[in-house]
Amino acid sequence: MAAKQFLLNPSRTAKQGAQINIGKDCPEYEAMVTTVTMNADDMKSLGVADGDSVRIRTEFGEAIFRLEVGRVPEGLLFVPYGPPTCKLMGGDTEGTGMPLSKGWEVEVEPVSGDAAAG
Amino acid sequence: MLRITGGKVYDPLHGIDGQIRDICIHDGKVVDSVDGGRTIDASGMVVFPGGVDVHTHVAGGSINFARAMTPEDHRRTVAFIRSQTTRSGLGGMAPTTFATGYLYAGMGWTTVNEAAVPILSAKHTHEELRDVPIVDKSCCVLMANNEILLDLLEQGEMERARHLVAWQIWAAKAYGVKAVNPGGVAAWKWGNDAKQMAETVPGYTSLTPAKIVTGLAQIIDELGLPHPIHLHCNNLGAPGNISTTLETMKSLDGRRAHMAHLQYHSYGGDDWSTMRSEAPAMAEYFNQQKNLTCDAGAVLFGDTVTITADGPWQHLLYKLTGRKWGNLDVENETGCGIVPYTYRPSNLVNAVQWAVGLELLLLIDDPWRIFLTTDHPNGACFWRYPEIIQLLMCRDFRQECVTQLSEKARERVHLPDIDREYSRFEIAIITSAGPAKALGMPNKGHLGAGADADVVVYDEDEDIARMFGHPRYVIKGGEIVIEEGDIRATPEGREFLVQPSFDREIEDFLRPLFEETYTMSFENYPVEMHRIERPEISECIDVST
Amino acid sequence: MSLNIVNNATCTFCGCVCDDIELHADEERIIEAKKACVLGKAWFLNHTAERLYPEALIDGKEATVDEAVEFAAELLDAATTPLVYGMSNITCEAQREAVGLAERLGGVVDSHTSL
Amino acid sequence: MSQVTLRLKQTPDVPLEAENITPDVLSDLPHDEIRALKLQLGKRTFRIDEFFEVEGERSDQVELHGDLKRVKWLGRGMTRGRLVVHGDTGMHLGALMKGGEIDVHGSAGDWVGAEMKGGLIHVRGDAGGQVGAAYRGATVGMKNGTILIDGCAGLETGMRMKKGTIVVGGVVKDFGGLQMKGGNIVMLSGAEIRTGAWMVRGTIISMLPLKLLPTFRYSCDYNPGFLTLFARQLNRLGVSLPVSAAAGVYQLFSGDCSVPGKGEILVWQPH
Amino acid sequence: MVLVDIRETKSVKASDIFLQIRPGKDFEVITILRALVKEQPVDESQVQETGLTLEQLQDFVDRMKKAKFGVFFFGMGLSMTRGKHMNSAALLTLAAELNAFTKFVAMPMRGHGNVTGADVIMRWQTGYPFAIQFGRGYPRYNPGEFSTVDLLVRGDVDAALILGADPGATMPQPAIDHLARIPTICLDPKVTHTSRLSRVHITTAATGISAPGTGYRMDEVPLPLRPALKSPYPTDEQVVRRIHEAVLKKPDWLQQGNRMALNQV
Repeated sequence: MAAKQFLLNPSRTAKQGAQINIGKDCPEYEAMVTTVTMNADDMKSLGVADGDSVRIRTEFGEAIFRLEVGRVPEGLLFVPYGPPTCKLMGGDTEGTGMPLSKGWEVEVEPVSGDAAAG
Repeated sequence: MLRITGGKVYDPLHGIDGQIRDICIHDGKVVDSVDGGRTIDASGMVVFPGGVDVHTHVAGGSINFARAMTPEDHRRTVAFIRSQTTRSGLGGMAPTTFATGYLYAGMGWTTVNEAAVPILSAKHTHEELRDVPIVDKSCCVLMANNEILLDLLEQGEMERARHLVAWQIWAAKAYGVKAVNPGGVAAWKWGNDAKQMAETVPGYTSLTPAKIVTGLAQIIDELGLPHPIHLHCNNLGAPGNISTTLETMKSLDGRRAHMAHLQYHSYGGDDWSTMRSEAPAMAEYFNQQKNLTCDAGAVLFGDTVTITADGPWQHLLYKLTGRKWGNLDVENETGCGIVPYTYRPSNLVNAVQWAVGLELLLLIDDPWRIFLTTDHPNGACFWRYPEIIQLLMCRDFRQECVTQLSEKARERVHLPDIDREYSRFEIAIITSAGPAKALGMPNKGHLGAGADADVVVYDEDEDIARMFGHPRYVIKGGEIVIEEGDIRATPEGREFLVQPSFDREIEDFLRPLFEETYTMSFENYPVEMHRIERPEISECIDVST
Repeated sequence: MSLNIVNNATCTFCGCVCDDIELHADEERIIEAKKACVLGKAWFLNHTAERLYPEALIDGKEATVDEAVEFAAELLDAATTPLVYGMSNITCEAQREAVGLAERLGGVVDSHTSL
Repeated sequence: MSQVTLRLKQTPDVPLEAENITPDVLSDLPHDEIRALKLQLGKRTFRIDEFFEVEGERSDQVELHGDLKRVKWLGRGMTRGRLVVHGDTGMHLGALMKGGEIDVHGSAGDWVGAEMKGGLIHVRGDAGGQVGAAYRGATVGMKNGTILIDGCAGLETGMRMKKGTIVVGGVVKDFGGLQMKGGNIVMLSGAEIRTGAWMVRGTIISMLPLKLLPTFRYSCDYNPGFLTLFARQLNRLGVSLPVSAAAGVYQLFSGDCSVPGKGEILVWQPH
Repeated sequence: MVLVDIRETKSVKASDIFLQIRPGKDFEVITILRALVKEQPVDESQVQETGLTLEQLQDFVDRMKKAKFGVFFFGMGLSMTRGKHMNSAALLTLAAELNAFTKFVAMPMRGHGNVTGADVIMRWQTGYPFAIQFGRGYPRYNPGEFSTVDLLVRGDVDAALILGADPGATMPQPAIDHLARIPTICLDPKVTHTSRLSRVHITTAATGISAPGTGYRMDEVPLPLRPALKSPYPTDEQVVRRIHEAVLKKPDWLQQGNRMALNQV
């Protein structure tokens, strides 16, 4: 299946904020930071469904995420910050001191169950 | 133990005018005699009591905002390199805390009064003051725009207002009370100002700036604070504002007051193009008002950053200069504005300001009632005081500087016609003995037995600015802190507080009002005692006579 | 067992720094954080006085604080440009110490302002 | 011809601050004093010869060889002479420079020619961000002089510049000419976005169409007279700017009206 | 209340007007607002690219000018997207310019509990708010040069002390990789991702829960902390002081003598 372009916006959520106090070494946290929210129409055109796994790739790295359908604008993805988003983030701040932490251009590609487990 | 021998001593409080005297020091105090210890041979040198700054802005939210706004100045200024005994720091328009202590002590100033502290962020001010090494400190709490207090003053509830003021002074761990643009800063929260003493403050039905001033002055006298109301008049910096200032002084009706940075309040003219010096008229009136003291708030040409709780004025200055502007509102209490600024001799307004500061210092005849300040950093940075001393002591130098001004500016000022030259004795008064007296600090500003052993020893030097800028020795609390231009010790300074008495029940009145309008818990509002570095609580006095 | 009640406690989880929290605590944990938001509750209820972690680790192995402090000082002093980073979730008193330390180390000090 | 040659022996672990490597400092020093000049590596100071092989003495013609990506402040504040670098350089190349010439056969880091007042800097590769810019808080960047970047330039090129010329051969990243107060920026391959943001005065010339902010207004098509003179100046530096009305015309946009400013952006439209 | 975001968040319910802008258009929107405040013309065709209409923006400007007292609250969506500090600068400038008409202020929403305290203290001790280098014995400042992500990604530091932060779980991977390469020391109430890549981890008491002291609210108001628990662990303050004391026992790297640097680099 072909990869599709999206804008990925890592962000903070209340749930994730609460969870980092409870602990980051647990399945709940792991689940939160690997769950990407996508518009239903985008899912359709990508040929994936709620709960499927996708590989998200930037020019800096890639990581596997689980999809969740949500009321977000077309073409935009949202995910709580966490170790997987670190892998996608570039380190060049271009002299500003601040890396680009939102609005990344990413490729999203569906992965089969085996790859997701790996 | 320490003995300073053979120096020409200037101790105005005891009438000592350059006579050769020995100064003996034991246990941080000046004493009549000591046995043993180090002797400093000060033969041919000049001995002064340590300088006292009655009005400066060195710690707290506003100067710290100014630091954030001026990285370009930090880069070009002198840097203090860390050593095994000193911290690093940066000088410049808004020096860092450590540098502030080193710079003040480095020119012989050993006591400073931070002039503007909102209670809400007083913890911040005290934490910063802790990081200002060597010098002793005190601070004035801002009060003339505190909405809870203004309501009481409007309602004429003077007794309750008195308890509130006392409570607030102690809550802020302050030494005195500062009134800034009474009513005007409160109005600025709605984009307004209060310029006429007799006009109702916007948002009130009968309260006027005059009522705020007199009410506060009366309360402060009743409480017996060692330092009177520290007053920054309305209409700061505006052409023609001398009328507001005189009106303010008249409204005080004989009550004690310290008029802060009088230079900024002594202008004539109708607008910027006609602005002129009214220093002679101001001095003439002031000379008759024995209830008043003032500080110069002198201006020197060059770069600085202006910071004041006078928010509306700062917005105007931002519009005039088109430069950076920062504004801070402090809930119901006050606010402040910050604008970097360059005073230029070619600028008519700046030229007038420069002249007015010096004219006031020269025309007010009693040096015990006018003190050397630049309202640091507003008129100039405090480390430029030696330049002002030179201007005051040397008429020829002053006249030479006047030639920098434009023809037009020279017509608006009176400096060219003034011949007075300050003596060293008078300099010792305006830099030390006078401000100590006005602050009500009996152990400061003199070299008599029992005084704090804050002593400066200067080499005699024809170059007056160099002489006063580079003391040979500075002794703070009996310890040699500066020797031959080097920092030898960095003791922690003390902080002076007052604890006026108040009825605890005032908290029952205040708490519900506070909880309704403030964003923090009432219990977390007052400054805890443990935040004060080496506190020293001064006695209140009886000022009824 | 009696509960320790702290009024007007301050929550430092986020930049709002609410200071009207009422905490109910036993010896080991905070049982209740009244007036705290969902984030504040998670903050107060999940930091305990229990000894859940080793006091120090050196290269992943348990160590004493004394050993860890000495070793940390050695590593930092040996560096040419050490970095002191974070600062945003510690007290002002700790921050002041940290700036002084960075100055003595000749290193860099930086906070979450930069990320 | 006498010259001082410095060859980097080893790449430093952390950035090396080399404000002493300028023609002004080297031109009066004998060989052994050059070798003893100080370099700052983090908190430690080293001698130049601990990091460089040194040849020659007493010359304001300086040549550097090696991968100098971690070497900062080369040519800082220089007033005369010539500094040639064979390799990449680190941050602050020629910052605060007043005169002389720097020629880099390689790329340069951020802050090339920041707050410079005169002289010429030529970077044959790419440059980082803030070329000819003002340092944090300062209201004025480059005050005069010329910067040529053959490759691309990073963010905020010419930020708050007041006078002087910057020519970029490759693409200029966001905020080229940010808060510009005067001078010229020539973009031979156009730019990304937000070019000329908040500019007050000054001229930006682009050879390719630009994506402009909505606060710039199209004024007219024309071939400004001053360009003939300016093109002749650039020609001497090896840069050619089309000025022939037969070949095309410049679209003039003015702004940034959010300030409001009187800056000009000229975009070349070939016929 | 006017809410500006790139998607509908829960705050929409609380707001009176929701302006949904396209991602990465913050700078454009604010710059247009600045122009409209001054009644300057803007290119209407380009306005649409922001996701808003000129009418919406004009209406917004009118409402702001008519307000008695306005506040902008802004967060990471502004400061960490394309434009970064310039987006924040744009909003601050807009707030300043609105004061020609009414009272307006802007306030950054700070994420971390005491990041403001760090800003404030570094300012009074060094003159600068963050990204400060002491290699020459006095403070120097340059975000982009001395800021953490840059230093780590370029490999410009050779040891790290991490206080109350978990960069191992938040920073770009190349920065995390460098932290793992160099000796890293980490103080935290918990064992974190960063602890695991550190050579030294020291467990400390939690700020305000079991460690007393002071914290600054994002509007720079200092507040006392009232811990409810007694931690078995030392506080960050105590540990940092002990490290400092241990370092002080070592020979000083700085040559004594020069007290002043007349020309800073």
